[in-house]
Amino acid sequence: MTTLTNILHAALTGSIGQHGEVAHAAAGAAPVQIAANGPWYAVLIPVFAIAAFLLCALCAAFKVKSKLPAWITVACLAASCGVSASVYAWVSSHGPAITYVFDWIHVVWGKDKGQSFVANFAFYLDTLTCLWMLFVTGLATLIALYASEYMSHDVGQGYNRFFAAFSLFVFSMACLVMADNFILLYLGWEGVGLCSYLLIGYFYKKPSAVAAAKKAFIVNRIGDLFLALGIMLCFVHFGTVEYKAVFAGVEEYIKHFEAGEFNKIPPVAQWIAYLLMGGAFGKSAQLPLYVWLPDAMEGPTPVSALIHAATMVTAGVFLIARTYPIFMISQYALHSVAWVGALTALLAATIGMAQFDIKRIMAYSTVSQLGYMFAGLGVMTSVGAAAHVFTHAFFKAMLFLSCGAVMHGFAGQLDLRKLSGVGSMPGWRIVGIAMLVGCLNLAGFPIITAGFWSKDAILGGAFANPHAQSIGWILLLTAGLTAYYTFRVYFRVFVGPQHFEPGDELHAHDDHGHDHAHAGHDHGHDGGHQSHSHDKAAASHDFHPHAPGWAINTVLAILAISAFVVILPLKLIPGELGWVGQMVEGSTARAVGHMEHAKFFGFDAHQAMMVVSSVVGLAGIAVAFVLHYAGRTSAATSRADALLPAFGPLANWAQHKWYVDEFYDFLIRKPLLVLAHLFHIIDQYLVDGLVDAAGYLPRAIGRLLRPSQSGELHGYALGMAGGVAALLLIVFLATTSW
Amino acid sequence: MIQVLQTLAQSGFPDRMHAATLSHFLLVSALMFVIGLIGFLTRRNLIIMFLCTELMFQAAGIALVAFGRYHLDFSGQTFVIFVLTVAAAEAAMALALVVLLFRRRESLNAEEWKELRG
Amino acid sequence: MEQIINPYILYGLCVLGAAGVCLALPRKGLSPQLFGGLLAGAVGGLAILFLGLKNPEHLPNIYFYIFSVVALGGALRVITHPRPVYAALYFVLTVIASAGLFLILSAEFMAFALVIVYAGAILITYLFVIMLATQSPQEDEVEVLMEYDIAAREPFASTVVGFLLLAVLTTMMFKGVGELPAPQVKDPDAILAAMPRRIESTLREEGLMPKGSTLKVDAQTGDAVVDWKHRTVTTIDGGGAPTVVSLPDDLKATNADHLGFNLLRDHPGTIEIAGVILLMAMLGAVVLSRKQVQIDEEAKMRQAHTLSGASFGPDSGTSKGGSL
Amino acid sequence: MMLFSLILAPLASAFLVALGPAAMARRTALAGTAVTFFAACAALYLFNWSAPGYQFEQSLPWLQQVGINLSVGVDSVAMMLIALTALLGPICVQSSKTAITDRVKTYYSWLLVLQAAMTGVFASRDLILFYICFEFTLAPMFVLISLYGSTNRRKAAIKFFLYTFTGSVIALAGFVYVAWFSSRLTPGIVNAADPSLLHEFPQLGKWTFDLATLEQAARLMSPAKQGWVLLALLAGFAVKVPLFPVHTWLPLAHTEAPTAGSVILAGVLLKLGTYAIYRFALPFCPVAIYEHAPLISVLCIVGILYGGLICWVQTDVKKLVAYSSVAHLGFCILGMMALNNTGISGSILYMINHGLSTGALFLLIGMIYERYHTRSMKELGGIAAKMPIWATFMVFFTMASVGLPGLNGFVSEFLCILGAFQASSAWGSPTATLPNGLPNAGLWGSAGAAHPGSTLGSLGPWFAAVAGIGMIVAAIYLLYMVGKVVWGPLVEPHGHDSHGGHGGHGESESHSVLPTDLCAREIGVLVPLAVLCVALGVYPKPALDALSGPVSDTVRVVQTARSNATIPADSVKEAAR
Repeated sequence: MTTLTNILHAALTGSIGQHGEVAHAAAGAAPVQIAANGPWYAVLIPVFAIAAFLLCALCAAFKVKSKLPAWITVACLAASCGVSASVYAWVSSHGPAITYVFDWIHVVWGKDKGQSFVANFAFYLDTLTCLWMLFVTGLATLIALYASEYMSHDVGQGYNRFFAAFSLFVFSMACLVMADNFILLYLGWEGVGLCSYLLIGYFYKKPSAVAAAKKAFIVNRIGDLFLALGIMLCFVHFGTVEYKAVFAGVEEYIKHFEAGEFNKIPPVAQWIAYLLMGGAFGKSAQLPLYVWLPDAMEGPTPVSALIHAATMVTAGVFLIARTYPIFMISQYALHSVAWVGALTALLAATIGMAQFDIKRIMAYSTVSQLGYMFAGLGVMTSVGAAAHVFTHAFFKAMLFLSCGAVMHGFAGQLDLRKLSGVGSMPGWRIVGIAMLVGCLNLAGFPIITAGFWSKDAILGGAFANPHAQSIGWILLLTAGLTAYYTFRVYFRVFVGPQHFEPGDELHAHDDHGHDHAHAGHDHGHDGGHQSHSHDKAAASHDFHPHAPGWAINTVLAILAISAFVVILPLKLIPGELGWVGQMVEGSTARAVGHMEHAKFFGFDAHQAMMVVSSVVGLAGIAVAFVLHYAGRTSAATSRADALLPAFGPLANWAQHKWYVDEFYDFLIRKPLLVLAHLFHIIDQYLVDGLVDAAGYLPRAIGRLLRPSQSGELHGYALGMAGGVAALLLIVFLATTSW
Repeated sequence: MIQVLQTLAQSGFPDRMHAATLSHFLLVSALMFVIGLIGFLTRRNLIIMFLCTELMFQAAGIALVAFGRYHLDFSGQTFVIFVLTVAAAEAAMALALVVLLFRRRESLNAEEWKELRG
Repeated sequence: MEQIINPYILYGLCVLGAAGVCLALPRKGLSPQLFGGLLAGAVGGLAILFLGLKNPEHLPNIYFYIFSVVALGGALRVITHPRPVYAALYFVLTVIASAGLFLILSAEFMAFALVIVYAGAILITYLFVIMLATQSPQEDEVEVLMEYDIAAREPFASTVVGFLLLAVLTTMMFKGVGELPAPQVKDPDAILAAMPRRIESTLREEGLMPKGSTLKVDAQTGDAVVDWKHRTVTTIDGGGAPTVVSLPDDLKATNADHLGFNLLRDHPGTIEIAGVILLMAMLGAVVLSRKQVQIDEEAKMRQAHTLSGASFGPDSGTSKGGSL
Repeated sequence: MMLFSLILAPLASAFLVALGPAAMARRTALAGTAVTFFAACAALYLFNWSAPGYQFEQSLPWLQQVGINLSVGVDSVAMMLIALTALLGPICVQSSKTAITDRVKTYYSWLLVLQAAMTGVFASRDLILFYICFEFTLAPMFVLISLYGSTNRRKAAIKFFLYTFTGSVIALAGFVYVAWFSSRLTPGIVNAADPSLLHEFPQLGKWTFDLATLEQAARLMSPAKQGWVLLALLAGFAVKVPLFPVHTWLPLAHTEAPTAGSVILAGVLLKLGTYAIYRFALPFCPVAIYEHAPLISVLCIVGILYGGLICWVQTDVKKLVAYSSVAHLGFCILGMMALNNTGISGSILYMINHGLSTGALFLLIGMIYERYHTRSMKELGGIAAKMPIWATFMVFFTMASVGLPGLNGFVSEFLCILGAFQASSAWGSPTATLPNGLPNAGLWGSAGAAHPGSTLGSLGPWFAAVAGIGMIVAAIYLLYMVGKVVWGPLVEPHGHDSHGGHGGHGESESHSVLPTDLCAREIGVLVPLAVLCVALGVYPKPALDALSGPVSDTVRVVQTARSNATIPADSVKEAAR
């Protein structure tokens, strides 16, 4: 028991209370103290990002018509990445620390605990922070490089805007991850939401992009509300929003948690986790708030890769990992997280199986994999979840970038029925290889892929947890489905007979270009060729795939290599999941408490899973091979088509995303809209009507009294005489004592 | 004639006048006033309406003089002079207006003018 | 002191009088004007009678009855006579009767001023205006009564209001009169002291004051020093020796004296204002009568209609609202 | 003299404008507002931000028989609002350069008079002076709307005037009642209530309208009396804010007012209501406020959701932003009703922030209106393609209005909601147990727990949660607007194309004057607001620190009065639970 408490001390890194009171240290272990002064240069991480933003904004202001903003961004983000590495070096040698920057929100009304609301610009640096910052800045640099070529057709138009928002995103993400309090986290949280909004709506002339951006922001706001309420509850209960102090407060409850005595933990404290969870579900696209992420693919592909696959969507995972102690002291919170994650994983996988748009398939796979991560957190294997975040970031980014390269080259074509054999076309070799690597990772190809190891950790954790067996089965099923739909894409698009039909974006920009020929030419399409004529007929005849250039290829190559390289830190360094494991164990995300390890049919769950999940993954790939590769002669058809009727309406429903969007529309948006119209009518005719009626009242009285002003002399005289008589009578009666 | 006038003038001045005697005059005054008022209210001819106002002035004058007699104070009579003045002024103005109005509508009917109707 | 007249009798009389006056007002067609007039007169008489019966020892002068009957009868006729000219003449009658009442009240100056100013000046102006503002009849037709002169307007409401006012007024009056403070009897001749030259000239005319002597006057006020108890004044002869002289009996302050002093000594500001009012009225009358009248379309049409009716059809412009 | 000069400078400029030639009117007005602005800057510099209490106090005798003086003085709350007023002055003048070309002298004089009156409201320390200034804002606004507004301007102006005037007359009744109550105090009454208060009343038993004295006196009123006074004050100020059922004048007035009028209306005039509630309702009737805070908060929340949803179905951009003010000010009052430091600080900051961001939105809409002569979202769309600078500002200020962290709106909105969240006696008192030793009942269970972050109050998490939905609704309607107007395919009104030769004469005229995108003058008008939005969002600490003194005083007043009052004590309620 005391040992666990000691570990907790190390994990919580919060032994020193906010006001200098030394928390009682458990015997035998010196508590890990949080250094008050972290490395000053941690500030540079967001500063470089915001500097990139400001410079890009300046470029926009001066209407720079070159690739300058891209190089600024790449340079600044690379610098951020370098700083992240050195911060990591500092943290690994000095332990967790807080770097204070400046005071932000201070409302102080007393000296005691809870009598001040303090949220500073200060950074909480521990290994979890470093893990996230390393891959965020690293991937951001690479993707910025990729985007410098990918967005080149917009140079001088939206190019500046793109990179400004891109840099702002990295800044926000840095605030989110490095925050030392919930409020700064909230700033980053909403900041990434804003950038996501701006970047999804990058092609703002497309109504669908605008709608998707709006949807993303609003759905995220729903989650944000829960997060905000969670923060408030946290403040009310702990009297602070700073992690250090909050974790110090949680520490007491951890003991009850370890003893399983949840009834000794105040319900208010337990509720915090549920509210924070809502925020995480929104940002990380989990049930029931996942609907925005597939639509978010309207944005440029680098955005999808960075924001909607690798980094921003893992913010929810980060939040839960960061506040893991708060989740642990809540009796059902982690169970809820696990269930929501598992169900999301399954649901998204089923939808992904039935889609034809390869980017959308990737989007649903992202939702599904995020579900995995949540399930991992929920079954108390935060290490597995973090590792999956880490590996997923690389291979999913790579998958998106590969899809983006295809889209870029084939004029926005994403339909897997209209593309085939891309990987064997000249100039597309690297894309094909990168895609294969990504697919192998995503499908969990045994042993040689990093994705296999991280997914395996989650599966093993689920089966090892005695309360999460059913979650384990769901996840296992999902793993098979994932392997199938991943390779469905690969087998149909990248191998097999060569065939392509260009996308509709050439036409699209024709449609746009009627009255704004110059603007429309460069805007509103993704990957269209400027060199091509506007003539529709000519477009389809003369179309040549536009093979990716050096920047895209370089990035894909780096990512493909790193997707394998990340196995090294996972497996070469001792401990569960090696380096990532160390990073997580040394931070607040460490899972504590002892539970009995459940067995998987008598075997150790982790070891058994290595075999079982390998088999499942390979089986998925095999099915995909049989259905979508073997004997396929054209792009549009495959053996799978013959199987479809066997599933009855299910396939159709899955293709229509189980009608969830329609359901939400019918259940929430429509009633709200009706309500809004109703309110508008009420406001006009009832609320304002009453006011007008009040205004009408004097007028009505006046109209009533109007005949008395007949304008006739006699009338007035009569009134006057009568009035005098009445007045005299009154005076007489009043003054006479009877 | 002289006799009659002397009899009239010798109605006790400067002796006191009894309140009961005073009330006779006041009753006449009130009656005359009310008759004037009713005339003002019922007649439509502008000139007669003005005559009725003069009747009311007259009634007021009687009351003033009667009270002055009762109190042996001449301010009552002085006020009648002022009433007379006002009546004269009013007559001048009012009649000028009546002529003006008559020229405009060819009628003395007070009901012809209803411009103040609300 | 009790009520001078029983209020119930008073109210009863008021109701009856109202009915009378109401009936007496002119109406279209057959109207019991005469009956109404008689009833009203009877009620007025009854009222005065009751007043007299209640206090038989304080009856007014007999002429009071004559004048008040004439005045009220004239007043009633003013408001009931359909012809403006007659109404004006009846008003003259009322004025003259009022002047008689003034005489009874020892206001000789005001009585004659009333006759001169009212009956003599104002009423003549009225008559002029009536003449101006009435179409004179053609030679071959009877005089036209205007529609608005024939019928009274809302006689009932007006009489009710009027007599309600009367009831209240008289109730209050008779109640209040009884509570009036008893008047202070002053020597009416006291103001003579302020007229030393008049005393002096009277004494000289009577020969009571030798030549060379002067009347003793108060140094500050300039009033004569009069001993009203004995009606004596002191004269000072050339040598400075005082002589007490009694005033002659016929040296009395007249009504005009009193009035003049009251007016000019007690109300000097008011009389100035009255003058200004008269001036203004004069100016106003001049301005108004010089004004060019814009005859509106309606009136023009009506005039044209009237003129044409007068020349082409004897009936159309005549009495029963043909011109309306 | 500082404050008088801030009031008199615009007034004097108004006379100069009125007397000078029409051609010079705008420049004179600009100079006048600029002078005022620099004077306000000087005042900001001279103001001692760390000291609580009133500064720059000055009093000139006026009607001393009834205790009315021309006394002025500001604390940090008023100082900030005066600074906001002074800032918006030149901005409004500059933004009207091309919009107002007719009867310029009248326009600018009234604008300046309005500024003087608004400054007077914030500066006055005398109830009657306050009331006069408060009412005197109506006349200029009436003129601005009824002469320079759009089609339905007369109705809007009359409604605006009568509605707010009716309310404030009732508020005057409340004021006079308080003064009357104060004039009837005797040493005996004061002694019976609180002997320590005796020295607060130097002139006991005399009429006075001095705010400091009346604040002390009003607290001696019984809760029932305070309730009536509160009702009277709210009748005046809730209309001005405007709170939910009495808000209908606002959309109309905003829609019809000229751009500068809308900016002033949203930026400062609405704040008169919230400021007055803070300045008068809270100190005058603390117990009543405490008792009725839930009711008022419910109205706020209804306003937030109802106003927000109505925004969503508007087609007129300006009306949308106008209704959004109803929702936003709901947050502001909600925070104030929390009656704790976070809530009230947030509320006051909200006044400033709303003035900046919504004022800027109205400016932006005005700029579009000048170019297209329409505000209908059906006729406008995708303006970003044509006017990128405008679109950038639009998105920026929309985000400030949505309450994006890092911009000003967030700090205040979050503090308001947090204040409401904390302020519940159901959390239990900050001390862990009750005097009788019973464990303190938590909200959701029986486990004893202390909640150090909670404060005594009558709202609570449900209020915050429901109000928080307003944050979502705000995102819905504002993004809906941005999505329609800024993004999407380009839509322009008929007859409006790049040639500009044909079409209405008004359009061709505007084409000759205004470039396609914003001109330097328009950018210059927007940039200060944007800079302040960022500054207040990133570094609100100076403002919050400055507010802490006055706000703490107010909170102390309310909480002390609550604990002294004989309303059922919270502890009794809880013990009974």
